[in-house]
Amino acid sequence: MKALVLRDLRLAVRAGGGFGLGLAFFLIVVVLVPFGVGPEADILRRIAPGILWVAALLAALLSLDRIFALDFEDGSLPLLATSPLPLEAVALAKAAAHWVTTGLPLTLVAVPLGVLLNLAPEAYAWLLAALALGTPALSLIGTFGAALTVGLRRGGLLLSLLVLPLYVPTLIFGAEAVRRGGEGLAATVPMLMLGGITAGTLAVMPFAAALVLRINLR
Amino acid sequence: MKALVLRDLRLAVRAGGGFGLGLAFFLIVVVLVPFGVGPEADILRRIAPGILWVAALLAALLSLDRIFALDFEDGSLPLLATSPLPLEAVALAKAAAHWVTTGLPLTLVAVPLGVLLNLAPEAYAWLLAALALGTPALSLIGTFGAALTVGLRRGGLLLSLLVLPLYVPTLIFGAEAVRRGGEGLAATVPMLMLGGITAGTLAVMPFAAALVLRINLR
Amino acid sequence: MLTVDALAVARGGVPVLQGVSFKVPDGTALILRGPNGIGKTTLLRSLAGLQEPLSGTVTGAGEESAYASHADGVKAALTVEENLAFWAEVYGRAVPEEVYAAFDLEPLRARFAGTLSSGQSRRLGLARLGVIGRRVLFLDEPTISLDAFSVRMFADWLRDVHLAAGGVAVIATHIDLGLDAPVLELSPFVAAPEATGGSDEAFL
Amino acid sequence: MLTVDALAVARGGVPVLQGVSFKVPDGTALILRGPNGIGKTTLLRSLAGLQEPLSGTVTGAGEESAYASHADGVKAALTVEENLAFWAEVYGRAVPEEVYAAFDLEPLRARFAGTLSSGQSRRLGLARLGVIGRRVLFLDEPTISLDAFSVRMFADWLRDVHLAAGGVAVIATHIDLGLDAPVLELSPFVAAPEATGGSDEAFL
Amino acid sequence: MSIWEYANPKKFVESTTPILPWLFALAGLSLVVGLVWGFFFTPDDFRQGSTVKIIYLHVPSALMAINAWLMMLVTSLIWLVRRHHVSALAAKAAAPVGITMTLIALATGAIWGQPMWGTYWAWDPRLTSFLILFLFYLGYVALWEAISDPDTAADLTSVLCIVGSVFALLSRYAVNFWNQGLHQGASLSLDKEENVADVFYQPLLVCIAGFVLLFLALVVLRTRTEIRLRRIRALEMRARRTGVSA
Amino acid sequence: MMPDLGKYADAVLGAYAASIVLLVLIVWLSWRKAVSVRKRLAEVEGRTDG
Ligand code: HEM
Ligand SMILES: Nc1ncnc2c1ncn2[C@@H]1O[C@H](COP(=O)(O)OP(=O)(O)OP(=O)(O)O)[C@@H](O)[C@H]1O
Ligand SMILES: Nc1ncnc2c1ncn2[C@@H]1O[C@H](COP(=O)(O)OP(=O)(O)OP(=O)(O)O)[C@@H](O)[C@H]1O
Ligand SMILES: [Mg+2]
Ligand SMILES: [Mg+2]
Repeated sequence: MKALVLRDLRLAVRAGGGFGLGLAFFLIVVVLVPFGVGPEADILRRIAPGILWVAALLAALLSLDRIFALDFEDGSLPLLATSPLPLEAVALAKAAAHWVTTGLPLTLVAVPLGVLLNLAPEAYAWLLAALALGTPALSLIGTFGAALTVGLRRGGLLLSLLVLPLYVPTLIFGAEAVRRGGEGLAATVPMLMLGGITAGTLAVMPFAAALVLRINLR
Repeated sequence: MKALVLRDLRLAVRAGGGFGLGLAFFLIVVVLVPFGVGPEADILRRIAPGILWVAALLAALLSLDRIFALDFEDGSLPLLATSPLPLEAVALAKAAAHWVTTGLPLTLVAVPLGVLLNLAPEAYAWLLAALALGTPALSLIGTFGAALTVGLRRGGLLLSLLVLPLYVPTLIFGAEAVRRGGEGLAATVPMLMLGGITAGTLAVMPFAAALVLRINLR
Repeated sequence: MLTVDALAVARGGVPVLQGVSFKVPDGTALILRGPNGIGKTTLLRSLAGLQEPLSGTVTGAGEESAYASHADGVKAALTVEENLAFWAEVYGRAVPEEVYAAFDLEPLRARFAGTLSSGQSRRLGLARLGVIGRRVLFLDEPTISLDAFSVRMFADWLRDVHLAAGGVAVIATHIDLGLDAPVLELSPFVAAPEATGGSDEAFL
Repeated sequence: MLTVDALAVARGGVPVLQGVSFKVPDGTALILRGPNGIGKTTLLRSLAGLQEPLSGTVTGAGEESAYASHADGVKAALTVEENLAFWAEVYGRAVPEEVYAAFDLEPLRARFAGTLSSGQSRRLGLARLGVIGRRVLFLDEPTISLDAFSVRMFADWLRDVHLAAGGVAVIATHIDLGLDAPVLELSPFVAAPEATGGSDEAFL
Repeated sequence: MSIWEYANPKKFVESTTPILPWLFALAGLSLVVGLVWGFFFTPDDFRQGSTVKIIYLHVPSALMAINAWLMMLVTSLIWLVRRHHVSALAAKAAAPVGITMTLIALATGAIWGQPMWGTYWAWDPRLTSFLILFLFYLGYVALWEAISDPDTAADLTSVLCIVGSVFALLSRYAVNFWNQGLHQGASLSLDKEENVADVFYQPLLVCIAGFVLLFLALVVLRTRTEIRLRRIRALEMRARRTGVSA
Repeated sequence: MMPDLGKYADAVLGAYAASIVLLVLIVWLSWRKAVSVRKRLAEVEGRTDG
């Protein structure tokens, strides 16, 4: 499994900065919103937690289709499926590599982007905590979605369609935690819920993804 | 050229609803934003033009990487390049097919989504007009970006990074037109600029895309 | 020994082959022959466990088998060495130095796989088989794009290394590998039009 | 007549072949031979105008030529008929009914190309050549995945239809097509290590 | 001798070898002199207090961020038209330096904004267009990184640079239209009346000179590195070829 | 020696610190890469030409 995680990370780095690109997309979405919405600082502050979370979601989403697609196209996936590594481990490794290349850097870079959107000063700590806790769930759910759509042409768009509704709870609790934190209210409930979602997806999603992969490879 | 447009449209429809998916993504992004931002009607109304335009941009973006990638993978692209059709026409046909499957349905569906976001009643006409005028530019610029990144693994994310900054002027003028329209101000200047951008990209981008395609096929 | 008994396989919901039975003793290979579209790929995928057969049994494959398809899972952004090292690690082994010579990859070791010619890239795909150390190989047109010299090299490896060590191989191919192995012609096993099984059956 | 004079070609910035000269009179074919990685694909791409040669000239190709690579541009989501109709329209022609018989596609006409076996899909890729009506064909390993019968069928089409009508074909292949055509062995044309040209030259 | 001869990689490396240490020394000297002068020996501004000292970093870096892009535009054009490798490699070498300059301008500007405007960031047109410039730099570098064939990469990034420049200009106009800002107007115009006071002006000029020299030195150094990388690649290719054909 | 920066000391010092860190970073990165590439080239040249 370690071999697979390392290979995926290496491929991500080789193929033109896997780290950089998810980040860059996050940055761009956050920058584009003010262009659309207008430059007023108070409105921006008001919508900042939501926009940051939606942007993180979209950035995670955009790299999902590559989780299995590349291995499917060049024929690695059947080879992996007939290898001694169980498919559940393959799915978990893929999710881990996706999180390291997307979720983790997103979390780290969210703070400076918060400045661009005039995020309330009290909210920063919560933003960091909520993203760190929530992004693994995004990667895990996304891996399941990628497994569902592997082998379909135009998988990218279909994938978004399938995965985004699954992201709604994470989004709601994540943004709520940051908003409450920013307003000085207690944010423990949404944080607990976020943690619960991540733990639950960690326990279930690799199995679901492996199941679905087996069907798709048939 | 007509043959190519028709083939691409047919492929889009066959491969699991090309029309439906761009739309669905648009819908989902617009729905996600209230989940992130919170349900207050006045804030939503205030940010509605911007969010609608940003969502349209992202929906257009998401299907860009498929413009040339599929033809590249299965070897059609060199065959097209050595066919009697000039590559400029190929690029234009691709942009047209992309617009018909993405820009056009986005424009049509924007009105009901405006309702979801409490868009000001006066703004609807402007929203329609601005999207109709601006989305062709999105497809044309996107075709250039897709031509730049054809053949690159992980092209999708890199493509977004390259294309989104190019979308900034379209976004600004588009959202500004809708916002001014909604506030009852004159929106002719941004509309004129939008028209100018579309005309300019129509004149230049197919050539730039063909140039870049030739380099990539070398 | 690989034993296949009365196997029936389907593709796209339609039965393709039926009543396929054969035995491949340790240390020997079997060549599958048959015109395009008869079902060689379908049969090999069933043997490798990638799809369920309609009926019949396969014994002696399972955990010890490996499958190589038309596409060979070569990563363009990794070097030749890294590609092989990855598969070795997945199978919990080390890359034996001999494979580079056996598949004529010595001068290409440090090259990115994306810059190989089609035949070179296929040789890399085949070298994977020398790395993973599986006893039972299912090979689907392994020599596509290879020149005559490389075909002979591959046949030599198969005979002198893989089969000599007691391995088994089932190979679908249209050309003559120069391998002294029995040939199974698949034409007699084409599924009868009224053959049952397949997911469409319930609707017939 | 296709005339190639002192052609030198490079791949990835490195000269691969040099001094390639040959003539292919109307109505004849030329077979390119050479071990994997010698530069057959590179040469054909240069002839077809997909990449610039380093030096030398090609006359008689240009607008009248067509190129067929390893990958054959078959769209899985279109039927066999639709695939051919598309290419016919791009080249401003109609699909001649004979191609279906010539490439044994008659029973597959209404099938989605994605459900074809690898050999059937390759036949469809080759049938494109019968549809577009180009006089000069550059073919890169056209018979990959084809069974012996289909190879003969393709050779017959080439001889009796394409060449008989005064066409020209340059074919890179590792197998014997059974075509009565001169063979050009590329080994003598491998670029010398000190060959100049190629974008790397400025750095040496 | 024509200037184009310096576009030969070997010639370029040879002729810059003696110059490079001097460039770095001069750059270091003027930076130290300018910054020390500015930081220790200029008075506070009556309105901005000591924050005026930030100008010695902010303005030179902002200038260089824009000029670096302009330089890349010119070298890209030269590559496309005349195909001189040094030109393409110089553009590649300049981009990370340009990014650094952009980051410095953004960082110092943001830090300056807090005391002056009461916020780290405002969607002022000048700031905003700088952010867009930053995005263009990112895309440009990412494209270079993503393509393995060096000539293809040079071609594609050159086209991107040109198209990007057009859109950057357009964005500048759009952003102006979108929001009138808070930011300072031009202070270095030729019209002496409009300029900042001489006490600030003279060290500023030294700092600008220092940034220009440092930029040049870094670009030359990095271009030499890129040339060597290409040479390594070329030599390895040739070695491989002789190995194979022998 | 240190000039009195008044209430803006944090801002001014922060700006100088951030800029100097970034400048040193780019110089150091460029320098390190230049050295390592020069070494590699020397190696390769020794191997191929000699
Ligand atoms: C993140 C915030 C900021 C950014 C991105 C930024 C960017 C720029 C840019 C692009 C220039 C243009 C250089 C030129 O064209 O000559 C500039 C110049 C200048 N900036 Fe800023 N700036 C920022 C904040 C500030 C603040 C807060 C102040 C002070 C109140 C300030 C004062 C100046 C001055 C005095 C100039 C020189 C004007 C000139 O010479 O044209 N900037 N800045
Ligand atoms: N991007 C690249 N960089 C360096 N070398 C390359 C690159 N692409 C191809 N090559 C090399 O160029 C040579 C010619 O390749 P080409 O694909 O033309 O060979 P070929 O004769 O078609 O071989 P095959 O029979 O295997 O298809 C090969 O040795 C290959 O390794
Ligand atoms: N999805 C599908 N739906 C219906 N029929 C299919 C589908 N996929 C494959 N087939 C048919 O199943 C048959 C067996 O295909 P298979 O790929 O196993 O043949 P093959 O013997 O490997 O041929 P080749 O030598 O061309 O590779 C073919 O006739 C093919 O047309
Ligand atoms: Mg097959
Ligand atoms: Mg080839």
